[in-house]
Amino acid sequence: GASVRPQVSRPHAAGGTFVVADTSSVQKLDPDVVTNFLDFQVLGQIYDQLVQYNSKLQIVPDLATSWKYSNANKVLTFQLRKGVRFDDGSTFTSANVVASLKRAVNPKTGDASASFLANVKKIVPEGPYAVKFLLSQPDTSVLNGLTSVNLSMLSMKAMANGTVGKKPDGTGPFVFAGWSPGNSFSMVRNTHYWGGKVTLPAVKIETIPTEQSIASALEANTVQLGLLTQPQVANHLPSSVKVRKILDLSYRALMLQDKTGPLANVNNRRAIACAVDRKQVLGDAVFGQGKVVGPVPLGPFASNPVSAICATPDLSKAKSYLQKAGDPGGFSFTAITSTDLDPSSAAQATVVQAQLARVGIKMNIQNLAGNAYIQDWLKGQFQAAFAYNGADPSPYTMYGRYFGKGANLGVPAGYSSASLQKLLLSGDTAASTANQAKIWTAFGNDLTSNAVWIWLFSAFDYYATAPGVRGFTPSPTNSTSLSALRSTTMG
Amino acid sequence: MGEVILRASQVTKEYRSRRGPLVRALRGVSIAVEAGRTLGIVGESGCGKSTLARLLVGLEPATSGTVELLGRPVAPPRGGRSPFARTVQLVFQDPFSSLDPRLTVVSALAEVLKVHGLATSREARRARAAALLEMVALGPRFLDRYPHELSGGQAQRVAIARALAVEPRLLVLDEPTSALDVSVRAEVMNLLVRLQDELGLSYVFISHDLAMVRHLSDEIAVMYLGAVVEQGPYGPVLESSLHPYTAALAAAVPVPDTTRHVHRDGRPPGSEAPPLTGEPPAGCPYHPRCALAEPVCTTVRPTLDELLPGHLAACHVAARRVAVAPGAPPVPG
Amino acid sequence: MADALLELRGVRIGMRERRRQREIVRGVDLAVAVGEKLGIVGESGSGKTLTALSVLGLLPSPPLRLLAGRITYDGRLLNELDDKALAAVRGAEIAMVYQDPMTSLNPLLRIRTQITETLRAHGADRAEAAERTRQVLGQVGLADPERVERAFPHELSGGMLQRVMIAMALAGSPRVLIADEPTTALDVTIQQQILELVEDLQVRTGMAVVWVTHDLGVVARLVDRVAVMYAGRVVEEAATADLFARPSHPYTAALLGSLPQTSTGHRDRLTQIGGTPPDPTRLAAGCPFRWRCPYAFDRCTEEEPPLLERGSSRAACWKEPAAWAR
Amino acid sequence: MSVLDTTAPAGAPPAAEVGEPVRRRSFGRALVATGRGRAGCILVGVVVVAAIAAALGGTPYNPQFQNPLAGLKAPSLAHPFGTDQFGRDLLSLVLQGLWVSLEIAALAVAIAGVVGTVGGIAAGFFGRWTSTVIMRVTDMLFAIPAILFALAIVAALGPGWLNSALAIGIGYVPIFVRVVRGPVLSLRESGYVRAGRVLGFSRWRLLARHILPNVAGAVAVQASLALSWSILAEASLSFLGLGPPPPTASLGEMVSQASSLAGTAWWTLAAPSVAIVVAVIGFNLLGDGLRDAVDPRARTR
Amino acid sequence: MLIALGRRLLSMLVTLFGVAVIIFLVLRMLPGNALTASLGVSTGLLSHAQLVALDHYYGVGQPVLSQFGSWLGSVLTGNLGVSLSSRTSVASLVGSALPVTLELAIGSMVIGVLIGVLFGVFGALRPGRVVDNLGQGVAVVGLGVPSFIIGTGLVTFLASTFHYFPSSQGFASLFRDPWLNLQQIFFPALTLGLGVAAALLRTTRAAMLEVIGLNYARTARGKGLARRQVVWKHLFLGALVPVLTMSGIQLGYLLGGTVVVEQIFVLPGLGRLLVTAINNRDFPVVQSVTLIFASGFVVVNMLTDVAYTLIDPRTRS
Ligand SMILES: Nc1ncnc2c1ncn2[C@@H]1O[C@H](COP(=O)(O)OP(=O)(O)OP(=O)(O)O)[C@@H](O)[C@H]1O
Ligand SMILES: Nc1ncnc2c1ncn2[C@@H]1O[C@H](COP(=O)(O)OP(=O)(O)OP(=O)(O)O)[C@@H](O)[C@H]1O
Ligand SMILES: [Mg+2]
Ligand SMILES: [Mg+2]
Repeated sequence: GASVRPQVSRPHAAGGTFVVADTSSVQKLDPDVVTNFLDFQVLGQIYDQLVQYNSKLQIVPDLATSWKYSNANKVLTFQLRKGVRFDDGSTFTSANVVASLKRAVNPKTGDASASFLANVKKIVPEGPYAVKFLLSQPDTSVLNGLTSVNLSMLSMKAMANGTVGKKPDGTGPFVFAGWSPGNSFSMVRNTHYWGGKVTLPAVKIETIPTEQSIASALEANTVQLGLLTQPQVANHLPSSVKVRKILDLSYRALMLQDKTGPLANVNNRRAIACAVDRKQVLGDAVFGQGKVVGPVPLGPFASNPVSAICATPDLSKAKSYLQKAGDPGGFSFTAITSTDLDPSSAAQATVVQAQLARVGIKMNIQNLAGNAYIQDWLKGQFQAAFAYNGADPSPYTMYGRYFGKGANLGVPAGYSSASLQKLLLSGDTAASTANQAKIWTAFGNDLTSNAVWIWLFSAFDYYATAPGVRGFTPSPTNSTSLSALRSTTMG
Repeated sequence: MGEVILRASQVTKEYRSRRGPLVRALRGVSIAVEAGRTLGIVGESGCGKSTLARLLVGLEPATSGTVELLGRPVAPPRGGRSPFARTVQLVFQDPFSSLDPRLTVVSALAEVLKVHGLATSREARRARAAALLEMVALGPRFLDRYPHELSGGQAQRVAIARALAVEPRLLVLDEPTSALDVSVRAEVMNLLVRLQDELGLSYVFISHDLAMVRHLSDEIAVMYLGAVVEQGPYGPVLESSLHPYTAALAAAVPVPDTTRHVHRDGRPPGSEAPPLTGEPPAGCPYHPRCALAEPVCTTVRPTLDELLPGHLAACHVAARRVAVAPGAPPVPG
Repeated sequence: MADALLELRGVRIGMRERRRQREIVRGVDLAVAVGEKLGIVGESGSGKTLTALSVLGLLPSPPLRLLAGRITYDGRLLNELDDKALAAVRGAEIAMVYQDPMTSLNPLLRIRTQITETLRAHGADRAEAAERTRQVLGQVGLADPERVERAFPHELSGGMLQRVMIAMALAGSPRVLIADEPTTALDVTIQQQILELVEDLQVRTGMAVVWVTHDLGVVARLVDRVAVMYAGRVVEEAATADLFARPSHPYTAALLGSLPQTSTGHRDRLTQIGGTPPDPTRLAAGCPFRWRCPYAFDRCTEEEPPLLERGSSRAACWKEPAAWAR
Repeated sequence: MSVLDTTAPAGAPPAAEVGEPVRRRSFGRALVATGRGRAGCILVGVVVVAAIAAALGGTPYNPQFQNPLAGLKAPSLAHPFGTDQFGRDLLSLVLQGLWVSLEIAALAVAIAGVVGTVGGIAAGFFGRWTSTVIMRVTDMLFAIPAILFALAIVAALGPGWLNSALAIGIGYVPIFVRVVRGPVLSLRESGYVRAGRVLGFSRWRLLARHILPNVAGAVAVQASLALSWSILAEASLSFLGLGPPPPTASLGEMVSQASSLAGTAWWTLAAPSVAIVVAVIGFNLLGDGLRDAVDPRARTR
Repeated sequence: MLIALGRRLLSMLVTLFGVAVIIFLVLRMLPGNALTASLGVSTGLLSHAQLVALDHYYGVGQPVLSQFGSWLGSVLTGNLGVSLSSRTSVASLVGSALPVTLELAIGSMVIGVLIGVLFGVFGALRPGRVVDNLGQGVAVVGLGVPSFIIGTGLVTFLASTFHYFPSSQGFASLFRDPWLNLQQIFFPALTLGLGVAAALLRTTRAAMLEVIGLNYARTARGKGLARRQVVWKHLFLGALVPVLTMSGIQLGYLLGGTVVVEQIFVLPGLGRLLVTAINNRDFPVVQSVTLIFASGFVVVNMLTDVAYTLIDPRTRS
């Protein structure tokens, strides 16, 4: 019914602003402290890091043009890009690298990714366009860490004036233009971007709280790009709206605490692992729009097994594990969910509950408000938790914090063992990629055969573009997912 | 003279509200009721009759002065139940509002009996309730009715029966017939006469219907602006009034008899009484409306004096005329 | 009767329920001539107010309505006038004083507003209306008309409001005044003053008066002719003096006897009528008074008596007064 | 011999006896006398019976039974309301959700009703001080939009039907206080309470036997209306993600879960929505009917 | 009159203080703190030193009483504090959200009052007739259908059928683009206004029916006044007090309702600010927004009180 369309002034007609809609809003401007996905995505367009992932999740140059390990992998040297200017006009040099990362590890900053630099002893400038990282032990995953927006390169002026959290000032394709907390965030193109001409003159991130409404906005053509997660919404858009999907850089798992109760018994955990039909969970929770995954869902090492004991559901095996555990009739436990944090967690729990019931395991569900969930989760005060955890191409980056030695998140992780710790360390320090792959496969086997957690699936994210939008392809990681914006055009 | 059941001496009552002026509802009222007799109280609307009634039964405390029941001072109950309930009872003007709409006749009566321990078993209470109804000329078939199923006269009789349940010595009747239809007033009046004869009750009968007051009372007190202005046996008070206000009141009553109707011209129009707020007018409170007012009336407040044997009045003019010509009607009319 | 100014013929008031009709007023005939004062008496609920209200089409509808009958005023059939024409009669030709002055005045508007709007509605200009308002307020004997004018109803006493109501009714110089128990709640002294006022005005202007009351004393004092209503009908109609001297209906007689009079002795038994009037909407055949009538006989249970000539008066009773006179 | 009988002619038929009770209309009949009352009774009756039946297991299917092959099936004879994404029968789920919603609403109203009635009576019957304090607190509670209260409480205590009920209940306390206090104030000065005082009844007797029963009607009316608001409030809370968790979800939770399916499977949204609307309107109409029925004016008419 | 007004103001302030205390206490009951709210599970990644530094930064762990004191003190001086999650001043957040909610509330009120009063009045004049039944229908929908269902339905319907969703292109202020602004406000205001209309309609109708039965209404007709005058000057004026009271109460619900409706219609108002702030444990924002809602409600109720005295002279003395 185009004929009945009321006359509404369309933003792209006037001013040429490209509107991106998301259910959440940009919450903070300081790239070091952001944790929100959208914050990563948006600030990733303003700030650059030393290195970044490409669409195959390989590490490629960003502000560093090349890097090299030396001294038995204990020194890492970066060559820096020349002629890069911050939005405030200052030039990017090695001093920025040193100061930015110093700021990141300062406790007062509260940088959520500071732990990625745990093995970095010192950063030494080597002239204006090179820096040397001195490591306390061989660490290959430091490169993965450096892709994080939390470890962005900041302007000296902004750091000195304390304006980092107030006015973003980076080297990326877009320049901060304005922010209305909770509502919108605007950027304009960076005319002297080092990576070439930026096509879109201005981009605005609008917060539209429900995906249904984003769909409506796409239909009304008042939004050019909608960031969606719900397949039931994304797959029901009119055909004029183009939807591209990409596997989310995170995974769903049922985390188990092994300290007390029936879940302390490994065979009970294995029974759960065999009773759960991940495919059905994926089907019912996100309408099959995703992929059943094991501990390493993506990246170069993603080949490792979904499960070492039951790749597909096997009820008789589950029953025999129960027999072995001495609980032939099953047992009961409680799982926490938070629909605040993961809307689909309720559905996951509902399916899993029904599946476990088939072997006599009774799972109670307790849905918690987001904050209460986080608190209980951090303290390990749960028997089982449906979790929505961030993934990373590097298994070490992903699991070091859970299963490493003295890991920050060891408490919520529950299970810990010396063999896991050893595998993690050797995976990180291993020199060759082939070696690494072998180690990470063993690591995955260890995790799944002990049924430490039950890994479920990774889901798709949807990037829906209005008619006339061309040249937009999403990238898989948070900081780069919108990087195609710089070469996007709209009709 | 019989035993004095109730005596109020120099009772005053003031109402203080948070906003609005002080209301002096009663200004030094003294009355006494003897056993087996009826004191009628008349006066125009707002002169304090109901206030007096509430004070007499201890619903409210007097601001000053005392009310004594059988020689014991009456005070409102604090929290618990009134110790005077068994001696004095009040019958209200509106019978329907004085009955709980949710209680049948028998439960309303039984509750009283139960509270005062007058009948211990259910059956005994029902039997006694039936007897009480019989006493007010209602059959036992009314036991299970709700108030809204009664006529006004029947409801008023139930209210009287409830008051009688505690076997009081004195009934204070606050306009018990004015809410009733003309045709049923007679029922209640006849009942009151009969009960008094049979049970030896004393009454304080409050009404602004002079005919009714006259019919039932032995003594009549006439109130004006919170004070008694004339008091005495019913005949003399109404027929040879000492106080001009009483005379005006008596004359204003239309008589249902065309042959007896007389136009009393020259009487001052019944302009309204001043409100009970603030200071009373100086001198006689009635002087602004009084056709006979003299200079002294505007300055000196007359006292209630026994001008003729047993007949009291608070009027300068009457006092003088009686002194000059005892026996002659002091007020023409 | 030929020169009746206002005439009600066969007025029936009630509600229509599904297919049945419930009548409360069951056929009332009344007439009042120029300069005449008609009294209507009767027990509470006998239909006096409804009859009075029906004249100006003010019945509480729903549920009540005029089911049948003709109401003629000055040759015009009031009950068939349209809204506009009726509005022209209301307040200007026929004015009404309502039963309860406290609630019949709008508590939110000043007295002045309420009187002037009546006059303005009937064509007076602002100045005229103000002038006339002051005048009538003075006429009804209010001591301080200026203050009353400015006052809100709650600031006035019942007696004053009653006079205001009367002033409001009189303001339009109506030819018929219908007053519905205007003095019931008032003190006798004020009642007397109002009676005198009405009498005085009536004599001066020749206005016809219909005075509804249940106080036989007021009737005796004021009106020329009386209609006694019982259970929705007129059961007796007579000149005032005749009614008091020779009541032609046992109900009238009982009413008279139930009042303590100067002739009644102190504490003597008063005549009781006993019981209460029946619900006019649920009557069996026969005379509705028969349950309370000491003289009832067979015929009374069979047939309701029509209004029969009984000497100078008319009464709805099968028996001649001679047969039961006291 | 009674005085009355002396004037009545012998043999007067008692049926027509004057003062024969105005036909006593039972409370129930008064309730269904008006169209609204009747509609309210029917709707509430259906809703409550269905909910209780569901609670006792009387649903067409086991509401929690998942059939992976029959997910998101449109309404059919076998599944009149269709199925949800897990292949569960929506009719059964809605009935179960109805029970959960009613449970929450009823508890909320019970909390509000009891606390509010006690507060209202205390404010109306006892001294000035008690009254002032209670009314002040009521004003304060009243000033904070109820839904905000609910939000805060649920956020604090976590979602769950008990907390939802508590949250909604607290929000409605002030309304009950107000509804009760007015009548108590006038009842305190009413003829029959005064009569009771003269008759020597204690304060507590007056309160318990004469005042409380007479405000019960007003409380019942309010309770019915509050039930309908509570169902709505619960639904709004759930819509904001603060309702009780699945699998035994309330209607509001079902709506909020299904709202993203509006385009795909409209019936998943329609079924619980219709149930909410029916329950809300039912209780609302019932409240109207009750209001008329407890009004003596309406009862004698 | 002035004294009475002063007294009312005073009691209003007392109420508001109490409201502030209640809000503060309720917020203290919330689990979690700004830290877990802003960093989520990543909180666990922080070192102890970082935790301590950030706790200090967010003001966690100060004594409750001093927190309350400093909050109230700064509120009174017009300083609403700093949002914990965005580190911007609460005053500026509120400053941009308040006009939106105000406009929405006023719009809903206008729609609600227009529909409610007109249908209420004319329905009561002829009960059971077409207008009345139509009004009752509106009332049933307004009362029975939750605003989120109406809202979601409206948005989905308009967008899928007409490709019309004016709110999604960013909020336009009334002064910058009045036409777009009106389009953006109209549908949410209609959604909320329907609920208000239902309540007002029923109140108006009941009050009108009550007044129509009163004696003074009969007097007005008996005077021969024109129908219009009887209806508005006498009947409606008499019914106005309960209608005003209900409007005051409805405003409370309406303010609560903005939370849901702003969410659906993408309006950057106080309601949405509040929901986000609650989720983020952003105490300064929650406190201030709730206090603003409560103040608005209390002030409006005071204004209705004052209106009573203007309408009804009996309440003046
Ligand atoms: N509780 C009260 N507070 C303030 N004033 C009161 C109170 N009770 C009575 N009054 C005032 O006291 C005066 C006397 O009232 P009361 O009811 O005793 O008069 P009354 O003679 O019984 O009148 P009526 O004949 O109308 O019943 C009136 O002016 C009344 O307004
Ligand atoms: N709005 C109404 N709806 C139904 N019945 C009514 C209505 N108004 C009056 N009635 C009934 O009509 C009957 C007659 O009423 P009406 O007011 O005419 O009596 P009345 O003779 O004026 O009595 P009173 O002396 O008490 O004023 C009464 O039984 C009353 O219950
Ligand atoms: Mg009195
Ligand atoms: Mg009448």
